[in-house]
Amino acid sequence: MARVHLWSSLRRFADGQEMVEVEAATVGQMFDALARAYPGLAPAIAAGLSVAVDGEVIANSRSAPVRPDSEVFLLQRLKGG
Amino acid sequence: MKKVHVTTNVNGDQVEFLADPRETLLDCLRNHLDLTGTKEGCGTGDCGACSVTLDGTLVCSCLVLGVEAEGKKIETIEGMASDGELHPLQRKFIEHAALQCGFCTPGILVAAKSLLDTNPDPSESEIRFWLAGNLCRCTGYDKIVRAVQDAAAEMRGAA
Amino acid sequence: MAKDEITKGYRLVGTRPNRPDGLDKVTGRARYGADFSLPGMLWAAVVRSPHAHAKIKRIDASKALALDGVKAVVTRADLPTGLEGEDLNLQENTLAGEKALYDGHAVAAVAATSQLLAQDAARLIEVEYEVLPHVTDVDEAMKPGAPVIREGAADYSVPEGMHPNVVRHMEFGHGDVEAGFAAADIVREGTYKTEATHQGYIEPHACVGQMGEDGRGEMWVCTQGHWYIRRMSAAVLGIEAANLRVTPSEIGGGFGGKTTIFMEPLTLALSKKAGGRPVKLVMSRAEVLRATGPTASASMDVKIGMKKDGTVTAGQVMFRMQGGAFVGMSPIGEALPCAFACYDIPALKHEAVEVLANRPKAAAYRAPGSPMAAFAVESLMDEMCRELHLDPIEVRLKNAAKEGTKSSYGPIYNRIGLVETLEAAKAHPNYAIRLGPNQGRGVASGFWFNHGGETSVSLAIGEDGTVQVSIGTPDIGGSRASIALMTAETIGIPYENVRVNVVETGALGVNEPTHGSRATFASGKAAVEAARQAIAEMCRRAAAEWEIEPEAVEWKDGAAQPAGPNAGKFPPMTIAEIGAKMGGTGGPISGHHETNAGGVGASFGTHVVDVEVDPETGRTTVLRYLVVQDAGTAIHPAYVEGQYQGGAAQGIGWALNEEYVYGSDGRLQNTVFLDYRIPVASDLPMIDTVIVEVPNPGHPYGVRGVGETGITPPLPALAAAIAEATGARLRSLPMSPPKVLAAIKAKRQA
Amino acid sequence: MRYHTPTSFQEASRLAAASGGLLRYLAGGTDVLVQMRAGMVQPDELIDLKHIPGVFDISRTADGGWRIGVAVPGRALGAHEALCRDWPGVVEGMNLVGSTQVQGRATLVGNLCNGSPAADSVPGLVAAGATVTVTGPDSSREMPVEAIPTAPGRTALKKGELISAVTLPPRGPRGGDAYLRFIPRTEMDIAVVGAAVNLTLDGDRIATARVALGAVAPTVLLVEEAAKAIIGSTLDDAALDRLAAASSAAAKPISDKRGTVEFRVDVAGVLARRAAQIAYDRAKGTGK
Repeated sequence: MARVHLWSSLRRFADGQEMVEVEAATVGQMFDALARAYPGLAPAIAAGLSVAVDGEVIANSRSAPVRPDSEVFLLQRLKGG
Repeated sequence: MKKVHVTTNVNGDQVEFLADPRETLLDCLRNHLDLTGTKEGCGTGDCGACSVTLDGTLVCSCLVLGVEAEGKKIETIEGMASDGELHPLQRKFIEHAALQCGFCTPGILVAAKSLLDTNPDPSESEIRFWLAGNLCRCTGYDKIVRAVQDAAAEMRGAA
Repeated sequence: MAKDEITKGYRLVGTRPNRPDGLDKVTGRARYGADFSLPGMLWAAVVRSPHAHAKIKRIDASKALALDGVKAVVTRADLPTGLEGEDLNLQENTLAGEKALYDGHAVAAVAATSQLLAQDAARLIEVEYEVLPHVTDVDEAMKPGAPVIREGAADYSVPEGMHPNVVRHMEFGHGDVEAGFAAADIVREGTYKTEATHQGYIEPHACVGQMGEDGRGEMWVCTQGHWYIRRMSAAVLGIEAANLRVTPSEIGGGFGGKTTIFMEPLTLALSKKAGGRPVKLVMSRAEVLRATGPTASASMDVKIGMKKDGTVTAGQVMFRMQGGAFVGMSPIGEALPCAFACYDIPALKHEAVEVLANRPKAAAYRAPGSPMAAFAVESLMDEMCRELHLDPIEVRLKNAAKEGTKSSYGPIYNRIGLVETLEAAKAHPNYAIRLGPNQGRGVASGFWFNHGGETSVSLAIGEDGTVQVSIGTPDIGGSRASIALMTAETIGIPYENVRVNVVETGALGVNEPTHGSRATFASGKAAVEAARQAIAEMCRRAAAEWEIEPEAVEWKDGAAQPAGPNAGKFPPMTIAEIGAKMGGTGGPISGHHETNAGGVGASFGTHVVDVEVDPETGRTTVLRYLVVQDAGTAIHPAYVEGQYQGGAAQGIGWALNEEYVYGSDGRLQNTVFLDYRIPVASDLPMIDTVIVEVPNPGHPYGVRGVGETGITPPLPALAAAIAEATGARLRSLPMSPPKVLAAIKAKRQA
Repeated sequence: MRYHTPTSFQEASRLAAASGGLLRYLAGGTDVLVQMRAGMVQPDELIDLKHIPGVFDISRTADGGWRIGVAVPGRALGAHEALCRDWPGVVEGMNLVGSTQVQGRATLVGNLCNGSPAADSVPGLVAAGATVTVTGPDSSREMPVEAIPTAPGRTALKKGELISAVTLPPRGPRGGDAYLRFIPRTEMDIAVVGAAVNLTLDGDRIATARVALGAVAPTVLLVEEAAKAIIGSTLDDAALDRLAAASSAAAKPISDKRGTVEFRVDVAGVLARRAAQIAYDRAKGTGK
């Protein structure tokens, strides 16, 4: 199960947990699993999130792979100049 | 608004156009003569993108009315290369990567040529102050100054 | 796929050929946004609110429409309803609805047969306003009595009990911050403010739009990303994206400010109303400053704990940012992760709020959020270094993030080059120059994520063996040259035999804009993949000709060759030979690559600046400036240096003089370059650069983006240098002469 | 807008007197065109003065002063060696206006009639004791430069009146002038404070002096107290301190986007002191 780290202000939508585990093979599946397990997170996911999977920042790709032992950090959707 | 017939000389060619007296020389060059190499960055004389020479004097064409061009001699960026041969400044700007977006480049080239016409061996400081009215947001001016210095050196060598 | 062993063994990568668009740009032939014209074209002008916050009670265009030659007027009533989220924001910003939300907010637009006539007509459009109380300062906007700009605008993230103008909230961190502060020898806090600045591109926004009664349209526009223009314009107007074809012009600078729409859909709406005649709209400089997308202004609290040897034990920030009157526009989500990104710190806490204010809808500006965050954090770091008499580079080296460090925002870094930039800065001769009276030196580091993103590239072999590459990322700073270099390197042909074109939306799949320092990284990576695909096809054609297996053919030096003695003995078949025959060997040869590009390599830089401050007037002169930054690999070093120098110059402007000045009436006071003071040539010295190359393992040539990091360190570096020169620390930007002189006087009196 | 090209000042004056609408004169155009562009001014009549004979001339007056035409651009002033020798402060004030490009167009009279308290050429003219010839429909009169601006954007000129020339008095021996301004950048800004000093020497002592300050009041100030502070001195430190104090005391500025009251008051003293030193050195023949 991939470990997904939530930033503090998201934790109240996930029973206060800093880290939740989800079954997912892609970033998209991970978002879907998160929204199913914690419906309170759905608006945040819908608003657009970036993630870092095992150190690599992925701005907006749902297809990027997630491995069973991946460490994922949620980030606000990144914009560049 | 009655338009005024203007006859003038641009880059050696006799041209005519009808100008609303409120139109600037910049408007007339771009919209009536299709000489769009001269750019508008501000319309207030603060950025130099519209630099041309008027009877040999460097001016902002946004601060000259089209009707004032009657009987004058105007040089724009389009006239800088002659017979398919780039002016040394134009060549050096490419070689030194002295442009990024290139929008300020025509104005800077016209201004720099005007500098070298009057001062063939300007110091770095003289180049910077002469070009202070030509804003560039991309380069930090470093490569522009070097390109002008290099072009000046080449032109002195050739002279 | 370790690329650390990459050496400078390339044939073309790392050379400095002339850029392909150079000739057009030095002769005035290059066509920018305002340079397009079409037969039958009309000109447009926009009516803008003179009030910071006002209810729009009535718009009467009858006098304008009565003028001969005035063809159409549009107001919000002409746009579709029912939009949501960012689409609604975009529409609201294109034309105000019930309320004007900032000085300069568009209220109506008019098209006429000449530019002057359109401007005359705009002056005849009567708008009746009911002026409402306004607020423009971020801290004021959070105070209990502040006027509410949008009821109920806060999103899911905002905890109960905050002011209604607080619309987003974010918080994250790791470790035990209190324990970290307890373990420190000194704990210091400071509050820092930065004013909004503008990207300041010299080319004003310009667009020609044409749309028929059938809802099919075309646009010619200066933009960093024409697919964004297409999607956003289609959303605002309620039309289908595929019915809109957008062609990008050459672009006269963007720096983030041309990644979105401001007025572009108005050309289409006017065109449709004017019977399908094309409509041209060019912003004035005052419109650009009042009504495009400046950056956020920020108010920031920082707290850092440090041991006497310079080890940072804990850090904490609280950022307040306003990005205008629209939700989601401030870069809090970027600023927070950037704040401590340079350091390996055991305990960190980050918190931020976004606050609405009666200001224009902020857009991205070069490393959005990072310069402000760096100003706050790097300034306090510098203050603490000075207090402890520690060398600022040594302290940064002691705490520097490196490969394997858990970053401040969570993930573990792969190979990064911060340490290398610090070492190079320390070793540079500038760092050893002795300073005179009233002079000071400042050091700061900076970070940017970099970005990959949606990318589509197509490549085709010509009949003579030359190669055309179609990309979708507009070239702002020479990226066509670097992409041509990588393509030519990959195929093994001369640089001059590759032509890279930025093509319109009808010619490729969706591309994100040239933003996030991604053009050379992502379009370059995709071009290399497309080239490899074409190479594979060319090898197949050669194999068929030679009647051997395709696997027995390899590509070398621009030609198909038998792969080893067992493959048979054939002379190399060059790309020119393959191209000449391709019609008969299977048809055109091309390659293409579509991706959401991964493998992004983070960017770090370190700057060193020396200044002299006139103690009687507070004016700062930049004596010398050094930029050291990790490029990964510098494909075209001259344009890498150009990015470093340009970023530094913008940062110097932000630090010293640039700011949005609002009057008590909520109107922008400095709407021309005379008073919006970007650096001029005589303000700056030569800007020294050192390109550090720590190749990015995620790119075939090791590229990291280089566009953005350079704007970040100048803000704190200049504050540090001024502090050393004067003894006075400024915590508020810009450090304009009146502020510096006041700080010097206060220091003398203290 | 109607565009006129009169060939005499009398004709220009008659056109102006007869005009029923908003009128502007065009010489260099570097203010008028900007105001038109910004929509601040939409003139009904624009009178271009550059077709009047003599407007581009710089000539010696009979008494050894200078007469400068209304269309002489800054660059021509800067290129005039004899004028620069006599009145370097006046010329350097004009040459600080705008960019190289603006110098190709902008004029002394335009800078004066724009009525800005921050006009860079005006303090130098005031300190020099320059006068202007005002031509009306019926007659001409001579007025001191300091009498022309009456408030920001306003002048003492009546309907139908226009300035037809600027006159600088004879420099005379052992005199010097200087102008300094403060701007946040090195170029392209409007003065936050300006200070001009014109003085003559008797031996090493200052015999006469005029000190003018810009951008610290609604109009350019001629500060007699500041002049008194240095007259009779050899511009020693005490005199410079008195000058700075008098200049700061005379400054009655506002706070705006370009500077604060406190800053302008302080810097008025600083610049007056620095300008006086330059003028003094020039008068002694040791300056540049």
